[in-house]
Amino acid sequence: MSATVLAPDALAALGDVADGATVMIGGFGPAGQPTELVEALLAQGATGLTVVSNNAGNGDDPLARLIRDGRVAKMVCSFPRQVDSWHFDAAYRSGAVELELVPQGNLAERIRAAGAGIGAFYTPTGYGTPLADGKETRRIDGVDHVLEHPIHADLALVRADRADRAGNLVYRKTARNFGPVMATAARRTVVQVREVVPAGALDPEAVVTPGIYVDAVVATGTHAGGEASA
Amino acid sequence: MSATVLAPDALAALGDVADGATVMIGGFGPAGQPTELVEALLAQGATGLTVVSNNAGNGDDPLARLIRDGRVAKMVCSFPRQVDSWHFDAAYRSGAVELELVPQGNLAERIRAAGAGIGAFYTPTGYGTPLADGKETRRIDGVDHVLEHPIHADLALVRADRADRAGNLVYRKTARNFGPVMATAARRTVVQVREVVPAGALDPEAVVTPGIYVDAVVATGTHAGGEASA
Amino acid sequence: MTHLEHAPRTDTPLTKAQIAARVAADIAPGSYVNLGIGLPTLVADHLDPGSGVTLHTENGMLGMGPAPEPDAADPDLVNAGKTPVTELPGAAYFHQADSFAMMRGGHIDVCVLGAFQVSVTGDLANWSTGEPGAVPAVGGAMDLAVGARRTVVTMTLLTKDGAPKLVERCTLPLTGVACVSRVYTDLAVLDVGPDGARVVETFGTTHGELETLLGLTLGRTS
Amino acid sequence: MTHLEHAPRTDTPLTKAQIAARVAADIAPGSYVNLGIGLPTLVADHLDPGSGVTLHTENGMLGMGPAPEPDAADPDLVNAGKTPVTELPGAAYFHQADSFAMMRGGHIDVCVLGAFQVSVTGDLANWSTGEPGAVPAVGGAMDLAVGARRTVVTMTLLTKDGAPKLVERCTLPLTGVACVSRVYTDLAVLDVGPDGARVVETFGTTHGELETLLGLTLGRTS
Repeated sequence: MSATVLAPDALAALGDVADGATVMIGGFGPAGQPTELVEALLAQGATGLTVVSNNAGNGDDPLARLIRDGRVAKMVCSFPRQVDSWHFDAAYRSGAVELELVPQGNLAERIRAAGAGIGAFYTPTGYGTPLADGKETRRIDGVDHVLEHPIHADLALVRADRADRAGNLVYRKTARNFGPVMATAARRTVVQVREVVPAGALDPEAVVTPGIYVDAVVATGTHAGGEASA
Repeated sequence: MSATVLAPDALAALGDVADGATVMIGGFGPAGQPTELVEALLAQGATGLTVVSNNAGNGDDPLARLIRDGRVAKMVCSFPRQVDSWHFDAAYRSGAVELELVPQGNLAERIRAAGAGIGAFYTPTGYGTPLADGKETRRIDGVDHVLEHPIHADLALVRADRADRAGNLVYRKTARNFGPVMATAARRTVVQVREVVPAGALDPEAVVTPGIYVDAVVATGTHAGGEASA
Repeated sequence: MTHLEHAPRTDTPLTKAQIAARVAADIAPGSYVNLGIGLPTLVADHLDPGSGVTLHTENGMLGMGPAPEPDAADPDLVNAGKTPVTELPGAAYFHQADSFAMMRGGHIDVCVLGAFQVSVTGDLANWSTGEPGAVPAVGGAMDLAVGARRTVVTMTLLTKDGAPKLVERCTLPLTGVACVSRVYTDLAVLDVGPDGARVVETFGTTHGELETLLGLTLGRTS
Repeated sequence: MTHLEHAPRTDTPLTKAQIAARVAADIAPGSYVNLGIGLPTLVADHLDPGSGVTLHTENGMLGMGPAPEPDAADPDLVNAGKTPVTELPGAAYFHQADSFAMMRGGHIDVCVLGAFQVSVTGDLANWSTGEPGAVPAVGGAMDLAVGARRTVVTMTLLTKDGAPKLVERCTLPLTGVACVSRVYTDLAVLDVGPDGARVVETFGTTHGELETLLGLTLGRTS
């Protein structure tokens, strides 16, 4: 990875995204969703995307609009159905979007494996269920396991709380969720933060995502719920 | 795991250790070595131990003395040979101690796998080398991998910098090394720290090892190099 | 360690709150506990604050506290059901891979889940009604089912239509195989496992009536 | 991106410092770099501080700085050779599994290693002399060999006894297979890989002399 670039706005941070790209989008529902970056992806125009995200949009949030606008060919996610996941539900029922449903812990571990250079791993989660249909299994120490493979991406969009100029990140409460693992698993990782601070201003003991994983950072001045930062 | 116990001294923290137990000992050379806890293990008397540790003792440090005294039947480690690993060298040459040599990253990942409930994993590290002799291999996406299994332990001895009363830990600089993964991989994890602070006194965003992994803590009042804490 | 002295004693079926209290009575002090969405969440209201039970939420936190005052809700601090929670002293945050490592690795003492069906051998079905055309969603259900040291279920014993939810063999898509050890219901507490279902306690019914209701032969706990 | 304008130009074999400088000249600004123990460590002295190169040490740190003043050594802050180092602004610490995930996952741009032998196809032998009865030790060598985007080697081209260390096929126990892409030596810089060894640059010798010395047919970089 090269040194982290501080971008002037979300669209510049995003850079080029090819049609057909695999894009990881952080967040667990609204918590930790990189709203401004997904807005930028909407504006950027790439289509035929595979989106890896725990959920599949709420209401008319940018991820939901990406699906509504037919830009997403496939969702890889653990919990697409929400009370307000109208756009995904419609696209799924019409066959406009393909779904790979992955148990949440397997999703996280498969993303981690991609970032960690692990070729595949055996997990007990999902064994004997429809989500393991057709997958290789193995009994290890008396426990049945399923072989799962890494999920790599071309691009990861992540929301953190603060970044330093070296690209180191800290998050805020449960908004941390998928950000740290997604940041490791993509060829390019773009992060929106509330604020950027000088190198050395984050405690090196408390850095959650080291800057090596971060290609571009944009300060959006917003945090949870989109409020302007104090 | 039950709630973390604050022990009055290292021997009390250690508790019972059975002959033949597998014991993980943190540290990378002297950095992060839980000196007082290994001293307690020396005093406690268990023998026939399997010790999992990156190194195999320096000079007459407590781990070296454990080996010298014939208490260790097997070492699982990545770098036993040091300029001053006299006791290990002698025990190895005489056949008194068995050695399982594991590449450092595989050692860390196998320990993590034990803590994370992963049954086994494919790693590229070691493929085609003598350390993969007899191990199952698989070509995944054009890269040759070796199948590696978790390393579980009965007991992990870890040195951290501070603990809170809930057992949450923070470490200091590169002394962090194996502590956080070893803490997850043992049936019982015992930690020595410089000081114990009230619950709530550690930043929840900066906790490295959550208290769920910690069974007992002892404040030794020492940090790196054994100096008394200020 | 069970605390039956705190258990509700009724001659009538338990309310949901009473089921939750009955589950709470079985949770040992100092335990680390994950509570599923729905009925299991109510268990938190019945845990003695002095018992040192720590709540895990799989979206990345240990030391989860109760819901905040409505005007104090923080959108960055939510539970697995995506509703606002609070942070207790001694809390810690971690990312998804670490959170599910904690779950899968057997570090959580008790996981309390809801269910559509549980089999007498402990198979669990709680993620899909199997309805064709329904939008599927699994979340952390499969990880939670197999990961904790002890997985228990809270549910009504019958569906709204009166069909048993404790069954010889699940007909709905499975969440996990042989993962549930105890089922807490309005009519009874039952242990399930390799030896089949055994009645621990009944509420407003009898062992025989339960067998008839469920169409199962039930053992007794010794 | 190479920076040949900074490369040493000599008509004599390179000193160790010159080899290190030659390696440093090939490291692109902004790179993340891991330097092995021994000769590779010297590369740090030749990196332009303004080039934004970040050093990784596999015992758990990014942003490693130079050795401290002797009386400022901190036993908790050491490199992979267990010698004291310092922390630069923007540093971060992480545990061993995360550190080797960073390495194995291909996030380090360049890893510079020492070697006993390198084969013309890039096999590396650098952890064991194969001596019977020797106490073996591998450390992170095998992880470093296969993990970085680009693994390069610094070594003298010949052993003290005059035997070639660049060989058709390694006779010592392997560290990794087909993992090295370039070898920096006192007599030449050579690329190795699927097409065999190719001379990039010579120091105080010629292409033909090198072929004789090594007993190999060497290609030329285009």
